[in-house]
Order: sequence, then structure tokens, then C-alpha cells
Amino acid sequence: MGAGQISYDVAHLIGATVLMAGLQLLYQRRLFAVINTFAFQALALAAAAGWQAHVQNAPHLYVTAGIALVFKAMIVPFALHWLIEKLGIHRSVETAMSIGWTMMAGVALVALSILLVLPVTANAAALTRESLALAMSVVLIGLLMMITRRNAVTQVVGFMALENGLILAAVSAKGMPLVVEISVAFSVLVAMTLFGIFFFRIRERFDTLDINDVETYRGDRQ
Amino acid sequence: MIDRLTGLPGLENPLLWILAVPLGAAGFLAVLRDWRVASWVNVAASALTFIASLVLLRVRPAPTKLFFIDDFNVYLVVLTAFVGLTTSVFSAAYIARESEGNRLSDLHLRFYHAMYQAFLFTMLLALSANNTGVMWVAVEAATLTTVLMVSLYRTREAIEAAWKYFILCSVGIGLALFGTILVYLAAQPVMGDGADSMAWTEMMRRAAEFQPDLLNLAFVFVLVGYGTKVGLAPLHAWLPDAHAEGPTPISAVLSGLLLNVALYALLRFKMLLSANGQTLSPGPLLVVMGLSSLFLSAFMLYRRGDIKRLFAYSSIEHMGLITFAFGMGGPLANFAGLLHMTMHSLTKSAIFFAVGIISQNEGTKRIADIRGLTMSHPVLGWGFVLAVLAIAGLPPMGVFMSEFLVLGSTFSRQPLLALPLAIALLLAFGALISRLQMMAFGEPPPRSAVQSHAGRASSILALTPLWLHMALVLMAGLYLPAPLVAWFHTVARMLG
Amino acid sequence: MLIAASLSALVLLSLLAVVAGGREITHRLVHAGCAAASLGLLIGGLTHLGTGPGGSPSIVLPLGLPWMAAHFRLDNLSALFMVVVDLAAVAASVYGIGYCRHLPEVRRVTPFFPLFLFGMNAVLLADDAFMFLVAWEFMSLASWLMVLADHKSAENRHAGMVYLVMAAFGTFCLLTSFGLMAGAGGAYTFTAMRQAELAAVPAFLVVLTAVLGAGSKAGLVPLHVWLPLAHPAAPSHVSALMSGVMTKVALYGLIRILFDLHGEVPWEWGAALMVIGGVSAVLGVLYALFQDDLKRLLAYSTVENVGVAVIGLGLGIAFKDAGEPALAALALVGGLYHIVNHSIFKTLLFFAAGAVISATGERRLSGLGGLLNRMPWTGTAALVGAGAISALPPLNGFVSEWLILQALFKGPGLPHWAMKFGVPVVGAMLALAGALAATCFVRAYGIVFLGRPRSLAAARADLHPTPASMRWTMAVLALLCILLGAIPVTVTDALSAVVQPMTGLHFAVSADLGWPWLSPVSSTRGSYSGTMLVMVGAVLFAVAVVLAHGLGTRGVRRADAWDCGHREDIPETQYTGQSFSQPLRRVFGTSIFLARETVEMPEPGERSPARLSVRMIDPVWVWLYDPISRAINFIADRVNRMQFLTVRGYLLMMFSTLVFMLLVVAWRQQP
Amino acid sequence: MTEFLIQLAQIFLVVALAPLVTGWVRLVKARLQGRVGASALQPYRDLYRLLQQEAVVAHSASWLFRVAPYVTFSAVWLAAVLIPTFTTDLILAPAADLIALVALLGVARFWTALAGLDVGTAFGGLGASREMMIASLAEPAMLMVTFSLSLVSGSTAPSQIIAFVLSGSVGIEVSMGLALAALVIVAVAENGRIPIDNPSTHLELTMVHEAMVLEYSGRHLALMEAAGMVRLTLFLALIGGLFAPWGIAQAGAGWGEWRWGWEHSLPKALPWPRPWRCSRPGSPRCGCSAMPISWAARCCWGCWRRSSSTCRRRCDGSRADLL
Repeated sequence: MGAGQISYDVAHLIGATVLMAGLQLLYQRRLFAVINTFAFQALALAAAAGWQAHVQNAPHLYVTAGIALVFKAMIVPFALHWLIEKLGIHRSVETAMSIGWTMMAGVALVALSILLVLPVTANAAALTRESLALAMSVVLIGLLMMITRRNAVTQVVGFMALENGLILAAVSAKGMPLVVEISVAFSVLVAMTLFGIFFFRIRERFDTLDINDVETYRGDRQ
Repeated sequence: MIDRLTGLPGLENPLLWILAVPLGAAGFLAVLRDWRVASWVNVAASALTFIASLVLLRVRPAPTKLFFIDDFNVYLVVLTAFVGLTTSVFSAAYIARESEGNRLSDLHLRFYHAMYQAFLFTMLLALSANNTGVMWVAVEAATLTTVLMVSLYRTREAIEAAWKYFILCSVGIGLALFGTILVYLAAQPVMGDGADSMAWTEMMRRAAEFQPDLLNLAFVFVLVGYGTKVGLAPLHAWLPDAHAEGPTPISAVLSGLLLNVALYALLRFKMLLSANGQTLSPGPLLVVMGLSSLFLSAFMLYRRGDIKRLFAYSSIEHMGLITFAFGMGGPLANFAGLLHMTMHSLTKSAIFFAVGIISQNEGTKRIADIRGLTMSHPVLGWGFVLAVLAIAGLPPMGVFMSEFLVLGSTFSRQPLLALPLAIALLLAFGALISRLQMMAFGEPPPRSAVQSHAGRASSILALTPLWLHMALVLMAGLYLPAPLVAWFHTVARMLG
Repeated sequence: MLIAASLSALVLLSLLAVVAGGREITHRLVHAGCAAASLGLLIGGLTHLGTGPGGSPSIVLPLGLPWMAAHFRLDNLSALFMVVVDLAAVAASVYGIGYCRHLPEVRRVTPFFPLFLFGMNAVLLADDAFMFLVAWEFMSLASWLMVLADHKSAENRHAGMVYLVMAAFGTFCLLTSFGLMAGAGGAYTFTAMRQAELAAVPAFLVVLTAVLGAGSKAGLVPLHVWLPLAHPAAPSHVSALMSGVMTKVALYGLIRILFDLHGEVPWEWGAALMVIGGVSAVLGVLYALFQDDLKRLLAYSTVENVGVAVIGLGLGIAFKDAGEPALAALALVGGLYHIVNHSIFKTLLFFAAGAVISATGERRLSGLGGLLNRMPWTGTAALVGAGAISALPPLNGFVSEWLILQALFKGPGLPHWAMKFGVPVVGAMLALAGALAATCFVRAYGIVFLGRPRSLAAARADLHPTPASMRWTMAVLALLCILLGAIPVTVTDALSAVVQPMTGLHFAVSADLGWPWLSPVSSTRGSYSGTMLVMVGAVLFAVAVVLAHGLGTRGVRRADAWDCGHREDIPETQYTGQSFSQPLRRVFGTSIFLARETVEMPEPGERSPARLSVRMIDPVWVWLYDPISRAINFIADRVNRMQFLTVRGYLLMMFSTLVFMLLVVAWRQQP
Repeated sequence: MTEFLIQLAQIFLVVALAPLVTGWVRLVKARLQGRVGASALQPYRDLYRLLQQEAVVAHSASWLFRVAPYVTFSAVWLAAVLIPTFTTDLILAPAADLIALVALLGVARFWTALAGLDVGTAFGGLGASREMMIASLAEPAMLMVTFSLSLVSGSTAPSQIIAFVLSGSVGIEVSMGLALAALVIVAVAENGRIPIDNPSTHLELTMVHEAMVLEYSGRHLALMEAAGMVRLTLFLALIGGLFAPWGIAQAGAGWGEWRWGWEHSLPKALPWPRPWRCSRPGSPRCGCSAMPISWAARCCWGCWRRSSSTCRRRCDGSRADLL
């Protein structure tokens, strides 16, 4: 069981890193810092996927790790950098809730996840157990970030952080078929292209990326 | 890789045709230039799909690893193919009228037709998938295709609606994935690694051994996730705007089909829970969400000035009612919920057909500008009246039967829950009727009398699906075919 | 068989009207067909009533709810109501043959008219809750469409709106009632419901919702608001059916639930029904007294008459619960008799109103007058109707009020103190309502048919002769009013047979003295004989004529009216409806309707006329419906804000939902 | 056969004697007011004179106007025929109980009011409106009297009530007293007497009953007047019969008893004027309290005066839209 213990510790460590990066996302005040943190989170995710591939002896997880590494940790951050430069978006993050409160909410969400997941997975593999709690925290924190940030770019980052959490959960689930990874990659891909289209279109029409301005119409005013 | 692909059906299997035809048609339509031909190819492909789906009524293919047909999804597949067909007919008429006004470029139209078939494909895929993962992918893909179609007009409102739709549904679908993973985790210790632990057929067999607490947790995520797609309040926000701003045929399939598909996914998970038997009851959560949807939409209906949003909110109302019914559970309420799904999808798409023609005729979507439809366009107007009366729950249409069962069974079991239900239904009823009277009766505005010959031809084409749907709904209100009843009963039992 | 054929004929007629709706002959054909079909149904009902107690076996059709199918059955109660419905239906159809020619929007009436008849008959035949409610709503739906026939007036659309929403309210209430009786297993057949054992609270709810549901359709205060709006809006032969017959179908529903399906209703409900009935009777007739619109007046008077019938039903419940089946039967016979009567004279009066309207195009009392000279048939028939509805002997309206009063006078014998004190109060209400009804119809008849015409249209009414089909229907109905008053015993015997299963006692209202004498309870208790009154009255009338002519002059001289020497030709100097009801408005209106009068007197020397304006409010709208609509608007405004949130806001809602549910799960999962 | 004869006698006696009763009342009233008064037979002469006069009908009147006097008269007559005056043993009595009697009087009123509206004059409407308003309060009162009588005696048939009172099982009943008081008030209202109405007023604006029949003349007016006289007789007989039936003949009685009953029935209802001398002769208000039935009316005079004067004021309010 020695090897099991080590694999558990490492997985736990990497998972915790993903979560820490998620929490870090919450308190970044500058746009580029947010993107960089996100890249770091994706990197950690790639590491987690790689480690799971190794531990579970599931080679297809390396693919997932690769996608995370190349796509999320490199292409997406670069694209976002480029987008911000090109569109001349305001560089600071506009928050809807103070950073302190956001952090506290984030911590509360982590606590909730642990409270929920740990008791119910008593008979699941230990490896899965911890990762699942971590993944759930990441998902919730990603959602929290989408709520507390006004800027469209930060919202997108929040959304992708949420997806990171999902992938973390997926890779930690032992023996989950490949279908899932394909779907995840696929959705991320499509999501990105869509986002790109949207950004351009929003740019064309409203000259801003602040969602509050986009939504002046909001349907059916009388 | 190969062994997973063996899950695909063979040539003799109708499922293959049901899935392959729309997929192939989507590809073909993407390269087809002439939109007039394209709209008929669209109809032909939908007709083929529908015919293939009819075969399912006779032959039930054995479940494979990826696909299966049982009592639950068989009628949904047929229904989806049918509404897909009628909507494609309506769409042909609609697009012909629309292109007269040059609102859409050829490229847009090509894109539209391709996406229409792709959308049908994803829905049929989601319905027939035997794998939670595949189902999830299909629902996600359905979202993406419809997002693109909602933003087709490229107006400010359309883009805003699409954006809202996209963000909310992506988050929702993400949460649903998390729920899916949790279910896998619950299944995996019992059934081992691999695709078996995600197959409905296998999971249902051994659900009783699953870890109930994990299933509880999973269901919360699935409920919020797929519930967003169903449009349950307070997760509904995307629905009215997406319905209102896209082309009307898309509103019809969104309301009539996509919501059903999302609900279907949700119900599959609920079946798992009830097969397990030791979980917390999902009923209260469903009941609360159903009621909140009902009340929210009932009040919202009173303030709607846009005809398509009005009926979009009415869809939320009905989804709330269906969710409520399944939340109550029991053979009667479940039966009613299933029936209501069918009736709502037929009726609501019929309403959107009518709404499409109306807004094209009158050149407006504002309710306040629409008057005297039964006078200016009798066939359309009365069809519209009939459809709205049906959706408002008046007999002898089918919706009445399901509302009767839901309310009746709830009153006998939980009178205190039935009271708010009845109040909400009454509120919504009042709002719908007052809007209906405003639009259908009174002195019609002086314009809108002239209609081109082509316009009349296309409106006959557009009216056929409307009346066809209403005939079916009327028939169902009086007489339900025995096989359908048998399916409903089986599913109602499975739903617990 | 006859019934089934007639019912299917009605559906086919409706289809015919849709297919060939354009031509006038179609409309007349459809109405004629409806007359034939309703005649078939009427005969079906009558033959069943003649065959004695006990219902026909249930007919099961594979319709409706799949596992239950549709059950239909005819028993004495439904046969009686079928007679009531179809008698009026035959009349309305025949009347419609002539009347539909004058209807501007006849194309929006003919297709729905047969369906309306179909719906009402189907309610009576239904033997399971599902079919009952389908038919019930169907009946509302068809009549709603006819209310909207003249859809261009905003007033009618408002009427339709209120009507349909109230109808839906009623249906939901009845659904509750049936749902509770059916139990969780969904035993929706009436046979199963009869055997259902209910606990105290559900039993209470069953009755409450039945009263609310049927009451809203029957027009009991305060659920009557749709009635004066919707009944006048429809074409007159439809109004006649809605007012005269559809309200009766609602009472049928009430009787079916309270006396048959549920069966054991405690006396408190009887008391409650009596109070509701009494209040409806008094308020209904007061409303009617102050109306200027002829058809609305008639609709309000329906509220009154339904109230009277409900007093009878409530009393029946109270007596039944107190173990007095004979008195219960008496009260019920009275209530049912009133139902039969009202369906006849209210139909007649609506027909007369329709004839007046199609001849003059005027519905306001203030624009009519002097029509008895110009429309003698209509005027004479309406006189009989007005007399009957004012409960004047020897017409039919009196007999039913007499029976109910007889039963009421026995009320203080009930064991409960509340009833001992309450019954006289209800009796006073009933008496007051009766007296006010007479006032109301003296006013209505006098202003419309007597005096001098108040408008040019009224003066020229003789230029538009009433078609024969309309005249004859009115004449036949008027004869029925007299007949049912003159031979009450025949009717009460038939009604006793209907009441027998409800009270479990065969009870002959005329047991003691024999055929022409109506002597409930015993001969010493008080008796009445319409037959004798008619005969003796006719003799005395003849004697009076002979005496007056024999002792005095013969022939008359026509001259100008004397009018105490005031001699004015302007018809405006006549009393109007407003001024006629002014004394009563001062007595009742100021407190109940908060009536306020303002007089604008011109300055001396000015030549403008003085104006008296009256403002009245409807307390039910002000205290009940307006607050509800305000509340709905208030909440709708608040809720509507949710349509205009940002995406972030919506995500927040989603997030909160998720977290909330997770917390619930966390909480519930704690061991 | 004798029953039949008795009934026949009742039918014609009530009509034949009604003018006498009215004349008597007028005489008493005159005496109480300190006048000599016309003979008690004067109403006969009046009626005869009217019958001989030409009947004039307005151009705008319909057939209803001409039929109304006959209907009114025969309805009141029919009611009077069924009331036990000197015997309870009438074969027609079971045809109508008190409720039906009230309704029969309602028939008469209904027709009179309609006739008032028929010519289309202001005064006719005024009379009809006031009459119906008063009736809509008086009729329920009458029915409530019936109610309380039936409570005490167990019957609504006058003959049965009389039988019950005669049987002696009725003690001093408060409800009987109240019923009597109420019935008296109703009688005052129904017969158009002061303070509700004044049968001898000449100011049209203050009329109620008279205003309705203003347009009548000749035999029509005679019938209307006669109907009023029969009604007065009917009420007196009713009050006397129900509350002081001693002496009335019952079923199976012989001729002697009938005669005795008959001899007693008149004085009972029509007290000799002399014993009651008004304390304030000449006062018109007092005149009304000197009505033959005043001994009962006095009991509730105070409260009634208040309500009736309000009522009166309200009636007169109709002038506002009249002038």
C-alpha cells in the first residue's frame, strides 16, 4: 500500500494546487493576473490528469492532460491576452462584491464541498474521494467568480475554471470511459470558438466588453 | 476504441436511420446553395427520419452499449421526429416569407438549414443514448446548435439573447456533467470500470446497490444542470429571450422538443434514484421548483408585451407543471406528467407556428398591435384560439386531461400543495385568456388585408402543421391509443 | 338510443355550421336541427322520468381517461335536469330560427350553439368525474365563444374574460371536490365516489369546493360577477339558455355532489347554503332593481332566483341531517320546482328581451316604452313571464316559492339553536326578495312595454315585426308558465320521484287532500291549489266583467291623457327606470351600494335642464375583486423585474439554487 | 250542499258589504274629527255614480289599462272569498293559505301598478313607484306575521289558525301580540291609510295609491275603488278572525251558529265610534289614530311614526327628478 499512499498524496497535492489556483483567481485585481493564474490552474490540471493516467494506468488520460496543457494553459491565455490588447479592454477587474467577502464565500464553498463529499464517498477509492471534494470546490468557485466579476473576460475565465473543476473530477473518477474526455475537449473547443465569435460581435456592436452595457435591452421592456 | 464502436447500430436497425439521416442531411445542407431547394431537402430529410422513427413502433431494436430504445424514449423519439417534420414544413413556408423581406442572407439560410438538421440529430441522439456521457454530449451539442440559430438575425436583441442563453446553459450543462460524473462514481464500485457503469440499461438493473448518498448529491447537480435547460425557475432566464429572438420555427422546436429532451434526461436520473430506493426523495425539490416556475411564469405572463415571450413563459409554466407532477410521483401524477409532456410539445409548437404566421402577417410581435385575428385571418385566427385554449387547459383538448390528473391526484394526496398549484394555474389561465382575447378578437387593424398570392400559398403550407397538431391534441383529449397508455404506465411505474 | 342519436346530431350540426357557415339557410337549418335534436333529448328525459326511480345502467365508452373509460348514465335527477335543459333548448332553437336573421355576427354563433347544447346535456349524462368536468368546461367554452360573438365591443371582451376565468375557477374547485372524493387511487367514477369514506377535513373541503365550484357557475353571491356581464353579451337566445338553463346545470352539479356522491352533509352546510342563498336572493334582486340595461337586469334576477332555489337545497340538507326526511323532501321539491320554473320564465323573458332588442336595437330601459301596443304578442308573453317571476298566483313562480316558504316555516322545529334563529331571518330574506322581485318586474315591464316610447326606435318598433318562430315560442312558454302554476300537483309528484333517492323517502306533496290540492305535511298545515284558484278566479273575473258592464256603461271613449291637467306630449315627463327605483335606492342603495345622488340645478333664468346623476358602486367588486386584481398587478410588477436582470444576476440565482439544494442535502444526510 | 251555499254566500256578501264597511270607517273617522260625516251608505252611491259615468281611456293606453281594473278587482275578491269571516268551514278555503292570500293581494297591486305606468304620465309612475316600494316592505312583514302565526299554531291556513286560537290552548303569547301589531301596520300600509298614504288627499304629489288610478274613470274607476273597499274589509275580517275569533262558526256548525258568527263578525271588526273619543279632535294626525283599528295601532305608534315619517320624506324625495 506504500505506492498507493504516495499516489494518493501526490494526487491530493496536485488537486489542492488546482483548488488553490481557483481561490487565487478570486483575489486577482488585474486582468492579466487573472489570465496568468488561470494558465497556472490549467497547468496544475494537466499535471493532475497526467498523474492520474500514470496511477490508473489509463493512457487515454494523457490525452486529456495534453489538451489541458496545450489548449488551456497556453492557447487560451495567449488568445485572451491578444483579445485584450486588440480590443483595448480596461485592464483592471471590476468586482461586484469586495475581494474579502468573495474569498470568505470561496472558503465557505470549499467547506461545503468537503462536508458533502467526504461522508458520502466512504466506500469509494480514497484517490477519488479527496479529488472529488477538491473538484467540486473548484466548480463552485468558478461559478462564484462568474457571479462576482463584471467583466466579460473574467466571466469567461470563471467559466473555464468551472470546466477545469469538471475535468479534475472526470480524471479522478477511476476508469471513466474516454467518451467523457472527448466530450470535454470538444466542448472546450467549441466554447472557445463561440466565445471568439461572440467577442467580435459584441465588439462590433457595442464597443465594450462590459456585460452591463451589452444588456441594455434585456428583452421585452414595455 | 473498436469495441466501443460496436455500440453503433447496424443497417437494419431503424435507429441508425433515425440518427444518420439528420446528420447526413446537416452535412449536405451545409453545402447546398439554393435555399429554396434546401428548405425542401430539409422537409424530405425530416420526413425520412419520421418514417424511420415509425418503424420503432413495430420493431424495437435490442439495446447496445451506446443506444437503446425502451418504453420511455420510444414515444419521445417519434414525437421529436414528428414535430421536427411538421416544423420543417412550417419552416419552409416561414423562410419563404422571411426571405421576401431580405432579412436573411443566403449564407445565413444555408447555415440555418444545416443547423436545423444538426439540432434534430442531437436531440434524437440524446433521446436514444444508452450512455450518460453520450447523452450529455448530445444535450450540449443541442445547446450549441440552437445558440447559433437564436443569433441568426444578428440583431442586438438576438445577440444578447444568444449570449444569455449560451452562458447560462453552458454553466448548467457543466453542472450536469458533474452530476453525471457523480453518478458514474456511484455506479463504478458496483459495476466496475468502463462503459457499463454509464449505461442506463445496466445501471437500472443494479441501481439498488449504489451508494444512495452519492446519488443524492449527483441528483442535485443534475437537477440544477438539466433543470436550467428545462427552464425551471429560477434557472429559466435564458428561455424567454432565446424563444423570442430566434426564428419562429426554432422557437417551436425549442419549446416543443428541446425542453422535453432536457426533462427526459432529468427523469432518467430520477428513475435511477427511485430504482435505488434508499435515497432522499427527489420529490420535494421537484415540487418546489415546479411551483416556483408556475408562479413566476404566471405573474410574468401579465406583463408580457411580446407575443413570443408570452408563450415562452407559458412553456416555463407547463414545464413547472410537469416537474410538479413528477415531483408528486405516484402512477397518476407520473402518467399525467408524461402525457403533459407530449401534449405540451404538440400544442406549444402549434402555437408557435401560429405566432410565426401572425408576426409575419402583422409585421410585429407586439401584442398590443395585434387585433381581431379571427376576423382578418379566420383559419389562422381560430386555429390560434384553439391552440391557446388547449394550452390554457380547456377540454376537450389533451392538456385538460393531464391537468385534471395532476390536480385531481394532488388534491387527494396533498391538498395543501394542490391549492397553490391551482392558484398558479388559474393566474396563468387568466393572463393567457386576456392576451388571447386581445389578439384574436376585436376590430382588426386596417392594414394586413392585402396578401400576395405567394403569401397565401405559403400560409396554407404554414397552417397545415398547425391544424394537424391541433387535430392530434383534440384526439388525444378524447381518446388515447392503447400502446401509448401502456408505455406511459410502464414509465410511470419506473419513475416511482 | 334516442339520446345518443340526438347528441351526435348536435355535433354534426356544429360541423355543418363550420363547413357551410356562409349562407343564411345554414343558420336556420342548424337551429332547426338543434330544435329536433333537443326535442329528442327532451323526450328521452321525459320517458325516463316516467319509468320511475332507479337509473339506467352505466354506458361505458372507450373515451377519456384510458384506464377508466367514459361512463354515462341517466337517472331521475339527471333526467329531470335534462327535461329542464332541453325544454329551454327546444324553445331557444326554434326561437333562433327567426332570431338568427337579425344577428349581425351570426356566423360566430351557429357553430357553437349545438356544441353548447351538447355540453350541457353531457354534463347531465356524465357518470364519472372526468367526463363531467370535460362537459362542464366544454359548456363554458362554447358559451364563452358565443359571449364573444359580438367581439368588437370592448365591454363584451371584458365580459368574456371575466366569464372564462370564473368558469376556470369553478372547474378547479369542482376538480378539488372530485379529487378528494376519488382518493389517491384515482377512482373517478361516480359509483366509486359514492362509496368513498372521507375523514372530517376532506369531507369539509369536498362540500366547500363543491359549493364554490357550482356556486360560481350558478351565480351565487359573491361569485356572481361574471353573470351580469356575460349573459347580456351573448345573443338573446343564448343568454336565455345561459341564464335560464346553464345556471341550473350548475345547481345540478351541486345537488349531484351534496345529495348523491357525498351524501352526508352536516346541517351547518345547510345553514350556510341558506344564508348564501338568502343573500344572493336579496342582493341579486336589488342589483336588478337598479339596472338600466334590460338583459343585465334579467341576469341579475337570475342571481336572485338561483338564491331562492339554493335556500330550498340548504333547507333540504338541514332537514335531512336532522332526521326529517319528509320535510327535507318538501324543501327539495320546492327548490327543484323553482329550478324548473325559473328555466321557463327566465327563458321567456330573455326571448322577449331579444325580440325587443331586435325590433328596436335598444337595450336600455331609458330608450324603450310603449311596446305593448306595438308588439302585442311579445308584450303579452312577457307579462306572463313577469308575473311568474314575481311569484304571483296562479302562475308557476308562486308555487315553488310557496313550497319553499312552507318548508321554511317548519325550520324552527330543527334541533339546532342557530337554525331556530336563523331560519326566520332567511325567511324574511326570501319574502323580501319576492316582494322586491315584484317591484323589479313592475318596473321593468312597465318601463319597457307600457307608457309612451322614449326613443324613436321604440316608437317604430312595429315596423320590424317579430318573426313567427319567435312569437310562437314565447306563447308556448307563457302557456307553460300558466300550466305549471295551474296543475302543480302533477309536477310535484314527478319531483318527489326525483327526490326520493336523495332523502330515502317516498313523499307525496299532495297526499292528504288528493289531486288538485297541494298540501304538504298534512291538510291542516296549510294548502294551496292553483287549479282551484284559476277556476274560481276565472269565474269571479267573468262575474266582475258582467257586473261592471251590466250595472254600468259599456264601451270606452278615447281621449288624451288627463294627467291632472298637466298635458305634455314629451315622453320625457314619464317616470323612468331610474326614478321608479329611486325610493328603494334611498332605502337600500345608500347602505349597500353606497349610492350617491348629485343634482345639478341650473341658475334661475338659465334654460339648461337640471340633471340628476346617480353613482353606485358594486360592493363585491370593490371589496373582493378589485383587491385581488390589485394584488396580482402588484406582484406581477415586482416579479417582472426578474425579466430585466443581468446575466450575472441570473447566474447568481442559479448559484443560490445550487448552494441551497446542496445545503438541504447536507442537512438531510446528517445521520 | 250547505257548504257550497255558505261559500256562495261568502262570495257575494264580501262584495255586497264592502262599501258599507268603508262607509262606516269614513263615518267613524268623520265623527272623530268632529264632523258629521256622510252616511255609511254613501260608498254605494259613489260606486253607482261611477258605474254610470263614461269610461275614458287615454290614447296611449294599451289593453292592459282596460283589463287591469277587472283583474285587480277579481284578485282582491278572490282573496276575500277565502277568508273565514263568519265561518271557517269554507270549501274553497284550502285553495289558499295566508301566503297565497298575501300573493293574491300582490297580484292586484301588480296590475294596479302596471296600469299606473301604462298611460305614461308622471303621476302614474310616481304612484306605482311608491306603491311598490311600500309593498316591498309590507309584504315581507305580512309573511313574517304568517310565519309567527304558523309557529304558534302550526298552520298557515287561516281556518286552522282560528281553530287553534279557539281551542284555547293559546295563552298570552308575546309573539301573537307582536304579530297582531305587525299585521295592523301592514293593514294600514296595504289599504293606503294615514300615515302611509292618505286616501282622501287632493294633492297629487302626496298621493300613493290614488296617483296610480288618476287616469281611470267610469266603471274602471268604480272597480278600482271597489277593490280597495273589498281589501279593507278583507283586512278587518282577517285581523278580527285571527286575533279575536270568538263567535265564529266552525266546521259542522248549524245555521244558528253561522248566524251568530255573522252577527258578531261585523261589530267585532267595526267598533262603534262613540266609546273612543279622540282627546284632541281636529288634529289631522290624530284623525288617523282614530282609525277603527287604532286600539292596536297605538301600541306601536311611537316607533312607527318615526319610521314612517322617514319613509314619507324619502317618498317625497322623488319630487327631485319629477319637477
